[in-house]
Amino acid sequence: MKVGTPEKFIVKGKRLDGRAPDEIRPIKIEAGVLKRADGSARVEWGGNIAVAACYGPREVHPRHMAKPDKAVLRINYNMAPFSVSDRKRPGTDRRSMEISKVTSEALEPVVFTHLYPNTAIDVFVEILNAAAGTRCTGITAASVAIADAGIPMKDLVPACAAGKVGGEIVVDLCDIEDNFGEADLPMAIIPRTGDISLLQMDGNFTPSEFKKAFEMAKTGCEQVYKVQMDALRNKYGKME
Amino acid sequence: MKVGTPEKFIVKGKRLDGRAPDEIRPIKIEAGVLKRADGSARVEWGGNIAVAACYGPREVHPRHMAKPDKAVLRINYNMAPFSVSDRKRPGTDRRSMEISKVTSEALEPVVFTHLYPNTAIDVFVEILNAAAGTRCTGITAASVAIADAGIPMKDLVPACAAGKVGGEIVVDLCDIEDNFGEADLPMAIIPRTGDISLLQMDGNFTPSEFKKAFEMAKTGCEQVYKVQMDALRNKYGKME
Amino acid sequence: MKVGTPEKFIVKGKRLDGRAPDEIRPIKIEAGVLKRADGSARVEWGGNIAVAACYGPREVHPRHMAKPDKAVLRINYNMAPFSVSDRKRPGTDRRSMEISKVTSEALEPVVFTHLYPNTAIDVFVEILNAAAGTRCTGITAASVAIADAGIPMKDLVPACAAGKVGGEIVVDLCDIEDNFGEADLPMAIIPRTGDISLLQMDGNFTPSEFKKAFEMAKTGCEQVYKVQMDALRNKYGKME
Amino acid sequence: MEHVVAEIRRDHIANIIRDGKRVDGRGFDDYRPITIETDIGHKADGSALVKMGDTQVMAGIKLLLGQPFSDMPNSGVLTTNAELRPGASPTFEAGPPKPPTVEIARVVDRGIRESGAIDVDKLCITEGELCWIVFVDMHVLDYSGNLFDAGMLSSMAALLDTRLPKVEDGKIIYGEKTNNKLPIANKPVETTFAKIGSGVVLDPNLDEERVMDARLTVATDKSGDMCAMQKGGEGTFTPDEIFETVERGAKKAKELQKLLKD
Amino acid sequence: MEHVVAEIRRDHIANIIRDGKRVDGRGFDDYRPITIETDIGHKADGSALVKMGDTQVMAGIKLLLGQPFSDMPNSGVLTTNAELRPGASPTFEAGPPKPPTVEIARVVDRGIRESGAIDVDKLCITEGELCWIVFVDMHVLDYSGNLFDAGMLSSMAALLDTRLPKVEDGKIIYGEKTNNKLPIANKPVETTFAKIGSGVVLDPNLDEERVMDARLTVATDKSGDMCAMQKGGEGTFTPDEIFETVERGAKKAKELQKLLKD
Amino acid sequence: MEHVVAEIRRDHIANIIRDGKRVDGRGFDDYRPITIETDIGHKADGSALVKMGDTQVMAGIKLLLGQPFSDMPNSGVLTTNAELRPGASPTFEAGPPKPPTVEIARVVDRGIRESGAIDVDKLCITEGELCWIVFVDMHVLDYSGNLFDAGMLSSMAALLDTRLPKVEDGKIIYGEKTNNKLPIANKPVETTFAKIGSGVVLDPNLDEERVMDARLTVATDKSGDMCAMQKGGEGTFTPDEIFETVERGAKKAKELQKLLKD
Repeated sequence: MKVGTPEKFIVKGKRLDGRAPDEIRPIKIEAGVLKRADGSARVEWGGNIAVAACYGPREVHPRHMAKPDKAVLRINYNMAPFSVSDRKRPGTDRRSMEISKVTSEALEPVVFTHLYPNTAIDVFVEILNAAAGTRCTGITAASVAIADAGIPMKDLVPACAAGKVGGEIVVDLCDIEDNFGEADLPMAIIPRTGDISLLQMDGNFTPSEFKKAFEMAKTGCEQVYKVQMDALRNKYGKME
Repeated sequence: MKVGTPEKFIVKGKRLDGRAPDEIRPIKIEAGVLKRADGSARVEWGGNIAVAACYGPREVHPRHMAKPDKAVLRINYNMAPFSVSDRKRPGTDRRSMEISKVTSEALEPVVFTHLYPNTAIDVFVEILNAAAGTRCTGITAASVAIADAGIPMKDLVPACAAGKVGGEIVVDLCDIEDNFGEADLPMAIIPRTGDISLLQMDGNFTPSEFKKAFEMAKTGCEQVYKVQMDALRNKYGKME
Repeated sequence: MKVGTPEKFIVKGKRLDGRAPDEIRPIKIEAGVLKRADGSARVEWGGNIAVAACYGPREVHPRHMAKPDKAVLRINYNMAPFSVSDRKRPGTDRRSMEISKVTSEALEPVVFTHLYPNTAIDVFVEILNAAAGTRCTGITAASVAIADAGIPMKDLVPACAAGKVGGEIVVDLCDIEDNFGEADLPMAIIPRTGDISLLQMDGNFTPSEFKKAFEMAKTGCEQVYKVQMDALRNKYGKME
Repeated sequence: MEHVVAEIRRDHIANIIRDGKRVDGRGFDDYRPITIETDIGHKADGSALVKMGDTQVMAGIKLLLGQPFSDMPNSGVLTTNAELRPGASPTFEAGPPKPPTVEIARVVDRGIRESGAIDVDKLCITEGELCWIVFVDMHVLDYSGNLFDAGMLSSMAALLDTRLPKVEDGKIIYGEKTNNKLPIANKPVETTFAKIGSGVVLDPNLDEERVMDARLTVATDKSGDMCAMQKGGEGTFTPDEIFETVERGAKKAKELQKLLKD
Repeated sequence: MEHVVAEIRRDHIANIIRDGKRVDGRGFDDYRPITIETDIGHKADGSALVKMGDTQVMAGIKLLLGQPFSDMPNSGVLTTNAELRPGASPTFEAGPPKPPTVEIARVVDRGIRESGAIDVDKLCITEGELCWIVFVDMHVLDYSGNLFDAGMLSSMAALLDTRLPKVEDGKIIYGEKTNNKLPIANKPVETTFAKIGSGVVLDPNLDEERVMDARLTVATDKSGDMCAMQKGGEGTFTPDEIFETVERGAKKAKELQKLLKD
Repeated sequence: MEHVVAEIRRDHIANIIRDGKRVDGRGFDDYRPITIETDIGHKADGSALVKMGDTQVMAGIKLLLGQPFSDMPNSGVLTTNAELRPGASPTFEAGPPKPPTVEIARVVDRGIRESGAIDVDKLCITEGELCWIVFVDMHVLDYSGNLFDAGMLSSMAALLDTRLPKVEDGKIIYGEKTNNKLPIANKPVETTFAKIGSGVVLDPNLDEERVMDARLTVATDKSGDMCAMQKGGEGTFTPDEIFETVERGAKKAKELQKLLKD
């Protein structure tokens, strides 16, 4: 057992940070936070801070990565060196590569890439502070940044995790739950269709636990979706 | 003196693994062992296991490496991380670069590269287990893989080493002979002409020892050549 | 305080190596020391040894670095592994990158780059021995190598540092002064106009100390300029 | 032109699947023929070559001695790597692993780690000071689809094949193996499904993998619990598709586990 | 064509400056609006986000334990890095820092180091054995000119915001910060001027930076002494321009220092 | 067109050689003029600049303290590197060494190592704990052919020039050299021959190297034994050519060894 594992994760129905099992952490989203990017967003979510910058559609470098029938959607997820407990050495590591890949695949289904053949849509996600759930925070931010860039989308993509801690299924794990819990299930959904565009899992779930966690993550995504929409309304609402 | 050096390398005319001084280790060659490659071969030789995959003639990337008057023959020699005692970190090291270079130069004389200007013939040699003599095993495998890919060749290129252990000249050194012996002479020949296309040496040879080792390595090559031919006959013989 | 700091830097008007405060170290310059390069120079200056090789104007690789209205002037400053106390690992480090950049910027104003659009002028500076002042030695060498390559220049660019040691302003710091002194001000000038094309500083200067050091470095540059001109006269003078 | 051909090929494969069939004649829940060969070469501490149809993945295990992580002073260390060797496909290149390769290594790693396949506490030799470091290296030799399942299977087979090296004075004596096995406590396997149009099929071959909309990998342990999952590809799954696939995966996992001998 | 447009733009900006004005209406010695926000995120030991006009630089401080350098056995260690994140500009690329980025990090490093901003002797815990290693990481989020001054300001604000982590048995206890500050002994700031044609202006914005002939950065400490300087760009300065700029920089430095709270 | 010109040039050089002559008038077994200058700069522990015709290679020796390898606890460590500096030829590029450079370093390394040029047992200071690590760095400044022989000669001359640094408390005191030499026990040299058409000539110059069919390098020690060999190039040698070349190399080796002063 890992050093530092708490004896109990839930006491009197409350989690270590005081939340109910089905309660997500406070989340705040702002669109259009950067000048140079075509679109951008900043998400603060229970200690996580992510800034996403979107450029495109634009020329593809290197050229051979271009696709003749659609834009390539490229996500670059990066943790700032000071965003984690042990300083992270700058540069791409295996974890960032995987998260960049699954984030691209989570967003691809909603972006009308076919409108922009031979171009690139690049999204750069910077994690400025990490507190469990950075990939969901990053997807949530990237999604708003693409919308803010004016690129046509079928829907926004919110993301949220559920997991198992001390035998209980809870939503949106915090740092200590993530470190010492038994399972984690980050998900991204397309709210208008209910389809799943990101799903990863590690830990231990029985089939029925999985179903419960799945539903909880889905509900979490729906709550995040509202905050995403509000962020866009805050910026663009006055124009309507 | 290195820790672990045996007191004697040859006792009553037998080497540490029971062989006579002029006896090569058992060797087994199979052509066409991979589906995706244009040609391939697997060589098991006294504990060494090499798999070679040949692709080509094909487009050259990067373009500026193409030659207007012939194909470029490129060999990439690689040791699997688990093929050696100390795990080998993945990636090219200086030893692999040198072996890839001399392997290309050993095979170049027999391949009709002038038939395929502006193309590349790529051979990838994977060492899955190393037991002294991987470069000879790799050249032997690469040669069969190129033939298996249907690329016209003047001849096959067998390779074999000779060396000096405990003052005696022996052929095809095994692990312990390679580690603690006094000299090593890997060679590759073109059997139909008797020409030498690979020759490296390190250790200590008097001129007469060198001549003796040279002849022994040459005879070893000729034995390997027979097994190479048999491998191709096994695969293609039925068509004749 | 650093281990090894001398108690006094100047005793009876003499510095630790016997020089007066405004005296530069012995300097020797030879032009045309390499066969392959279009132009070259070797500078030995108080223990520093630099060899500069200039190629160009020539094709630019990679192509996209070319400029349609002028040549790109690229300097590559490199320290040999054996040129410093602790062996320097081969390869570019952050210090070399910065020095290469400021050296380019120091030389750019004097080279008629506009005569050679879409080409590159490459200068490679090798530091074979380092004894404080390698960037000034390198700029001084690069300047002569460009001239030796026959590339039209408005002027040569000499470089020289001044600094503060034990509270006194001195010119052309030696190793121990550089390691333990209080300030360093490397400069490069364009003698015919008196303009400053390189200026860096680190340490502590009051405004008046800075002015004094500035003038001393400038005078040092003028002395170096004479030796540069002599080197070119030695090689090309006979043709006049 | 290339993408037009790709679309035609996609439609063809999807149409066949819509009719309840597959390009190579298999059922939706059939694996291609699988063989597992262990003890390949003597330098690895354990090894296995898995053939799944035309796909070939070799896994090799190397055991090194090192220091436990400071937050787990009583545990050994597991490191999982994959390399798509450039000889395995006309499109692979030499060089450091790219995202798809990294993804395979990381998903296999999670399956092994989260199922407790290796009882890492038994790999500690001296608390906080000395432990075994287990290197699992997957070496893809021939790429014809579904590297996740072949990779996991070869890794587990190689771990089961592993014998600890001899140790003296805190150092490994190379060339002398003991008869001691690794403390294997679970047998996770991965089952990967491809969604192509209206159907979701197990063990996609190369043609199917090229045209699939989305991929779902489910790692199941010996008790039938899930220990890792990974959705891939640019398409989506409905929640029902996910629940059904997870169930189908758990069933096939039992078959795969039978192939893994202790 | 591109360079023709560039020349026209350059002439336009230079003409305005010749008339004693600037494209954005500022005076020659005016900074764009500056805000400093500290304590961004709890994982950094100190942090600050500086906005200078549209430029945004975040600096984060991480404190690690390590060994002093052998020639300074009684001192802690300072390491300064900068990264121009690819999201900060349409022209930046992911990858290791390029020369302009390295230059920013090195000039900020010299300003901090040479002014004695951190009393490194107080960072030594056990002579020759254990000391604090201070990592200053500048993270450029939005690039609209003058990264030198914004970078230095964010670094100093983050250093002033820093609280030492808790240490037990020579190891950092993550998540528990003390109230102990870093031993900050000086407050260097950088003032950067761009020479464009006949004029030398403070705090170049992006348009000015693109067309400037040369750049001069002056780092000034709290007593008004210079602690670092760096000329940049392909043009030159006359000696008089340098003396005047140094003087102007020293005056503006006082203003910037007021923005840095203890 | 380029390769047509190359072929014409090749034919021209081969024709001259067929007539028993060489493009620069040398005999088949003649070296270009060789000079060896030692003690270049004071930071290296030993150094030498070799000019062989227009080829210039500088070798520098640095001695560091480190730990012996575990299988050779009583021996020092030798590391040999080469760099073809981009200023040495219009075609070299900055960056990590490419295969031809690596080959030079490795063949020189084998020559030094296998001849026992350095008595590495005398480089051990404390068994299994502390020993000298000898770094031989070849720095190619001007490339005009035959780097093997020039590289080996500069390396040996630099090793012979080396004085051990002063050591106190297991640390090197930089700047203070002793008068103690390295324990040099042998003087290997390399002789390199180029096969061009029907002839095999010593010390190919740049033009010859460009058109040669194959290359044979023979490293010979002071007793006339071979200690390393390396065939290069895309052509072949007959066995007789090899035997003859080895014999010619051994003869020339004696001449080169005379140039190396103790």
